Amino acid sequence: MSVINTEAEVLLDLKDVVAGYGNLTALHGVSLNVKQGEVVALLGANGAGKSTTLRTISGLIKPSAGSLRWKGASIVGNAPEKILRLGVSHCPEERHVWPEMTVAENVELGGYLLKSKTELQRRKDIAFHRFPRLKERAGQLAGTLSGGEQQMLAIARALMSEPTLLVLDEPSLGLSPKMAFEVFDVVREINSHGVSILLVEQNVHNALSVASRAYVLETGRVIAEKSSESLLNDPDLLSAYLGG
Amino acid sequence: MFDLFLQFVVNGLVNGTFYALSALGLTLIFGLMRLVNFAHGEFYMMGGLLGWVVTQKLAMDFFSGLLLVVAIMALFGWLLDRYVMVRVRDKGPEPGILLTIGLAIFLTNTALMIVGTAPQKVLAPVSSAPLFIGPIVITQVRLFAIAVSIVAIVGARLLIQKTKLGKAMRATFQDATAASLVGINTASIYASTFALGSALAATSGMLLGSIYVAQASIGGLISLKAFVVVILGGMGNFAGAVLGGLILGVAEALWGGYVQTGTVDMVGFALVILILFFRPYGLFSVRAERA
Amino acid sequence: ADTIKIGVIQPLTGSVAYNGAADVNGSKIAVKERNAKGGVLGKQVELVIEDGECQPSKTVSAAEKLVQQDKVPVISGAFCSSATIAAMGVAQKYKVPLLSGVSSKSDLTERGNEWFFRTAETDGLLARAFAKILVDQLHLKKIAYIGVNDDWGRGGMTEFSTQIEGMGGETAMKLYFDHGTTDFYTMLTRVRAAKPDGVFVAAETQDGSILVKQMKEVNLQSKVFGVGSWATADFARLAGDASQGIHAAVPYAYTIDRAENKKFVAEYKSAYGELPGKYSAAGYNALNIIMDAIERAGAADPDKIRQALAKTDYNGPNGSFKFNSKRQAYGFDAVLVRLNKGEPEIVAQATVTADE
Amino acid sequence: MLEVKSLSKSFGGIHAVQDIDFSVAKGSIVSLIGPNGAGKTTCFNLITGFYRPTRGQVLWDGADVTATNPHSMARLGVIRTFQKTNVLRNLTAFENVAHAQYLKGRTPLWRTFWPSSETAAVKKEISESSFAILELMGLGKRLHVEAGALSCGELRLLEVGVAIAAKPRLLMLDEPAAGLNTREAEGLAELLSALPGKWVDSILLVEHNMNLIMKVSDNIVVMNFGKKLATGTPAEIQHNEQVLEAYMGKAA
Amino acid sequence: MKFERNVLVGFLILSMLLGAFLQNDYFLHLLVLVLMYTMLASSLNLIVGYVGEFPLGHVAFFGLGAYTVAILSAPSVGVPLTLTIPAAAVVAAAAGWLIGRITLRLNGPFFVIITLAFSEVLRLLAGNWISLTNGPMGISSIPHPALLDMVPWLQGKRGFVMLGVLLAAITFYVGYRLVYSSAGRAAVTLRENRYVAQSVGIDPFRYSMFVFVIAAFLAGVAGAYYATYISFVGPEVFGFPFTATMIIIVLLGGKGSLIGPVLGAVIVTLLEAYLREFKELRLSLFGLIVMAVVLFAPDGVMGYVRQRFLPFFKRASHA
Ligand SMILES: Nc1ncnc2c1ncn2[C@@H]1O[C@H](COP(=O)(O)OP(=O)(O)OP(=O)(O)O)[C@@H](O)[C@H]1O
Ligand SMILES: Nc1ncnc2c1ncn2[C@@H]1O[C@H](COP(=O)(O)OP(=O)(O)OP(=O)(O)O)[C@@H](O)[C@H]1O
Ligand SMILES: [Mg+2]
Ligand SMILES: [Mg+2]
Repeated sequence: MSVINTEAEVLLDLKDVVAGYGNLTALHGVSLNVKQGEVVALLGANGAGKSTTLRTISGLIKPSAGSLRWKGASIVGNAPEKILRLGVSHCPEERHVWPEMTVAENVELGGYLLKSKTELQRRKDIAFHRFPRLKERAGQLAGTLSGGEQQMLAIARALMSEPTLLVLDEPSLGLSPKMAFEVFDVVREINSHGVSILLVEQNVHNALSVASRAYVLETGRVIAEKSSESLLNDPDLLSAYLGG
Repeated sequence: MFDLFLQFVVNGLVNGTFYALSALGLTLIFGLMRLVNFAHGEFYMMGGLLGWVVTQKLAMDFFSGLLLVVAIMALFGWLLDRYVMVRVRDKGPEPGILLTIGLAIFLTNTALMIVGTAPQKVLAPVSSAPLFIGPIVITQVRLFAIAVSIVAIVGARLLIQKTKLGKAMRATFQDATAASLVGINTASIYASTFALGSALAATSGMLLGSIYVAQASIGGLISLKAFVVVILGGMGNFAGAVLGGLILGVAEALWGGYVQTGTVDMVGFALVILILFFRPYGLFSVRAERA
Repeated sequence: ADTIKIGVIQPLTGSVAYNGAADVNGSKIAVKERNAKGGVLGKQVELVIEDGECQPSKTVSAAEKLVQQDKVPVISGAFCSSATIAAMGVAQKYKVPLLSGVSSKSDLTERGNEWFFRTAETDGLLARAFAKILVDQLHLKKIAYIGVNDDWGRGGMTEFSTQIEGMGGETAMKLYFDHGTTDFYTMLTRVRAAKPDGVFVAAETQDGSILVKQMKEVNLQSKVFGVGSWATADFARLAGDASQGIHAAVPYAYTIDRAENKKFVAEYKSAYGELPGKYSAAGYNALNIIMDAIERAGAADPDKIRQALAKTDYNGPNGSFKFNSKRQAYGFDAVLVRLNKGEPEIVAQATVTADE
Repeated sequence: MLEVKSLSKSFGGIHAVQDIDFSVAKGSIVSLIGPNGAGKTTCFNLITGFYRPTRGQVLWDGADVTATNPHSMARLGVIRTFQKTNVLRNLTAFENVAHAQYLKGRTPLWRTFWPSSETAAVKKEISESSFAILELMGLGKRLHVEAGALSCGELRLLEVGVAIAAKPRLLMLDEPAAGLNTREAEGLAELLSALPGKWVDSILLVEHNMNLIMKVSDNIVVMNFGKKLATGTPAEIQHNEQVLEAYMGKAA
Repeated sequence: MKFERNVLVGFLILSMLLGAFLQNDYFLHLLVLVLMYTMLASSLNLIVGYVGEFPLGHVAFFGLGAYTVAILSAPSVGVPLTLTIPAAAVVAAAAGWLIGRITLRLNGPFFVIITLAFSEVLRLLAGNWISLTNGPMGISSIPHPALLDMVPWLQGKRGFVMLGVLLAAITFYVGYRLVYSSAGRAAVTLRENRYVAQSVGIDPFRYSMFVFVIAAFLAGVAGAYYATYISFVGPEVFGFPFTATMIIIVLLGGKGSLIGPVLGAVIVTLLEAYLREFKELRLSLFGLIVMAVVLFAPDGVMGYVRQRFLPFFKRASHA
């Protein structure tokens, strides 16, 4: 677990972000930040707005108010592509693999913005090394993979862009306990190389085992921001919102 | 007797190639993009009429004329997608169907108003004098058109299967959210596919306009046949579309040759029914859906 | 009212719009001429043109609108026989005369509808006038027939083949194609294999021009003759060299040598920049006949117009028109033309007669 | 109640399920666990007739029901949920549950056009049990929200509600707790334990949440690479070295 | 549900009153068209809106209905109107069953095109089977229905309006009962999600088939009405223009609601009549208007209304 480093540069900074779907407002002013090299967890009950927050960050949803800054510069209204180029990679909820493409094609497209073929190959090798199961199934159509296999594929794909900030939405969803641990190992490993991570995870203990800080979200508002230790020592908060 | 058969088959193959060519744009827009584009025939029609304008009115030669027409139609398709089609994206298939029906009606009748109802001729690039190959008769211009068709079809297939752009297209149409998350500019992918589809439709309209005629009200007929070809091939599969076109062409030729000419159009539709009966997803198609 | 309204229903959209538009163009010339000379009954004539799309239901809508909304006392139209039949019902119900210069299906005038008049030649009449000339002059024994698969194409083929067979001609085959067909190779391959002396074709400009072009492409040597709008500049332009030497039996050609025609052709050309075809003439004649009838009727009253129509004796670009008791026109000329360097040269001329 | 015998399925060269045997007794909760891609979902698809087995048998109350089509299985009382969320997206949560009670409200086709073909009593019953089920699933407040607008976790619960509404005898749940947080998963565990005998006869469960599995299962079948690795009570499985090695990893 | 029923009944009453009191035959003609399109579009809407598939060949059943009437009521056969209309409906329904057996196994674009293929085959058959259909020449000897001649008040267009109201009422009744029956709910479940439907015990084929046959039946009625009114039937009754109009009506009005097709029929008929003023521009404008409606109300007019005035539609009682 990394120590909170107050001096580190703030990478991502959300202030009073309001966002939603059509007429429905899901976020009523969310403020949070992620600093260089940090792992931050975003916790909260079902429907609290965690995924919506992540979608707003990666540009899938445009906020209707509030500010969204990347290294100090506003990124409100930027297209997902532009945000990815800045170094934010989002592994979405529900996997979103391309069903009628092979596993290999799915992985390759994760490195869509790469120009160099050798670099693409290198990253592909790393991905297949991390997830040997995917290597076995390289030629299989992604739509026919099992649920967990698809989840691995989605994570592998998000890692292909080697981002500065990795945004993970429930990465362990549908993974076996063993596989989930392996994924968290991967998270730790890339974090050790200086990649910051913003993580949504239902299993609080897993989440807090990698995160240094956590925000707790309730119905579209941040109701707490704490270091992992103090949160683990706050059984009231844990049981009230997260079921520790 | 055998010579006759051979000639029928060759006629069918030539015609089939033309079917495949005129369905190419639709293979992109309908087959891959999954937009039921009723205005496909109208794009074809625009290609033919523009071809007439550039070769006859502006007296350009066929090839520079073709380049100009392709550029115009690509721009047209691009703008159409960026400002119109984009508004019904993600709203299910029906708004797209209605929109393209409206568009087809608009284009046909506007063309009718502007250039009139008369059939027009696109200046052919090569001669249409008969050419005898053994017992078979064919014309130079047809051979030329076949060559162009093959280039266009193979080119389109390579583009979709092998290039990064092609992969980005497939990714976008299968899951646009995921595509935008890996950095694909989905809006521009949609627009370029639409532009490419329109340009291909127009190319076939101009090329075939030089062999047949170009006319404002030709669209509906072209659309019908093109839908048949795309479906026979199995949606978005270029090899399939080519085979679909060839099968259609040869079946029509043989039916017309040995059975009855008045009902050749029925052959295509009967074939659709028959093939889909045995292969519900067309001749070539992959299914990746699971419960 | 200070104008006299006349309704026109033609297909202005869809696949036969080309021909419908030609009819309307001809109609407009007739009205323009007349209005320049002071109009009818001292009033200017106003055309109310509706699109019937060659569809029965749309044609009925158009006819209903013309009669009920525009209160026209007489209608010219429609084009396709099926649409005309539908409009005939409306005409009869409201007792408004309907005059068609185009619909050729023989039995239209056999239905006892006293509000319906026809100035078009029927296929039977045309066949009777020319079959003999064709057989004798072109020395045709064995003939292959190709026709568009609609009432007009089928009618023309049946009438001509019966007449020609009656004169000892032999029918090699009868082939139909659908309107809008672009590829005739299969058909022509069959025809070529049968080695006929002549090929009869019933087709309109678009299909016909592609067909004769492809005849040349497949090196078909037989003589070609037929019915359809072939004596037109458009046809020659579209078919190019392939039109050379083709014969066509038509009710009208712009080369007809009559004073009335020269005037018509000149006016048409100056108005539209092109030469009139058979449908332009049909529209022109229909409107002139209607306007004459109104003048003679002395009032824009449907029933009076009907009575006046029956007594028509009109001299048009292609001869004079009278109606028989079934309100079928006769007395006008039809011509057999041969296309030479794109010009329809008149080979023979015959007067269309009608049996009572 | 349910018994499968040497059930097998291969896709091309992939042997997704090989010679699986197990049974579910009335009143019990049986869990199917195993690493990702072990073949659990495929087993579900085989039992409910979405796939046809390459080999093997499915017995229901002793009768052979191998490769019976899905809706007929549902009529026999075998109702399943899906791993990839499947709901009626454009309908509200309430309508979802109400529509799922199709079998209860069903009238013969020929009576469709008969006035009063549906009695008010049946309608009321459906409506009442819909409320009850949504309340049970903790979705009481989200009654009239379109399913498409629910969050992921809520959808999982709704799906379970939909399955319960269809009056199963055997309820087959494919990862119902995926996307639920620890507390919600605990709630679900309690709910599931309470179901047999009341809303359903038995449950066949696929899940990766070990707490839940251990809490509710009477019996556990462990799969690995399509084969059966072990079977036993939660306590036995918890101490099975092979299972720990293949499935739990470091968690042990 | 109640709201829908009231609107439909209101529409019928209004049509009847208009039929009784309107003097202008052109307006009566438009009313007849509205009624015919209402029936046709309502039947298509059952498939599009409640099975969720998109048949491009629904016109097949309309055409079969029209031809049945044409053939049966020819003077040489002389079957009266009271029998020809039911016969048309039954023929269409039987064809629906046959065609459904083949087409309903497919879905999505494949279903769209295979249904189109069927209607085109029928169109070409009608154009070539001379001995039965008189080929492209069509059948023009459909007599004015004797039934409408019996009561003097019903003579002329008024009789057709009343006949139309009656047939539309039947259409509405059948549609309404279907939609709010367990079969209708099963179809909706199927439309929304095939997997869920199957796993709660719904036989997909059975219900899509049921709705398909009913829709064919109603389209046959519309075709019969058309044939009796226009008194001419040719292969064009299987043609694409009808299909296009039908689709425009359903989608413009708003699919998946019983009111949508009625609204669409009224709008499209009036629009077509009104646009006659614009001569050459007519269809270009029509195309533009269709496009504009899609852009501003992608779910059709009813979809728009539903969105704007949601409170009217208490959806809770849907079960
Ligand atoms: N596509 C959508 N359309 C409309 N509303 C939505 C949509 N997706 C989510 N919502 C609503 O937005 C709110 C926040 O949802 P969100 O998905 O962000 O929750 P979450 O915290 O990620 O929950 P979960 O843990 O269940 O995934 C919820 O009330 C949900 O109903
Ligand atoms: N249609 C198919 N074609 C090819 N392979 C398939 C197909 N369906 C499933 N498989 C393969 O079969 C194996 C078993 O899949 P299944 O979905 O049953 O796994 P699972 O046990 O449910 O895994 P998870 O826990 O990840 O959901 C997987 O490796 C999968 O890739
Ligand atoms: Mg979420
Ligand atoms: Mg699974």
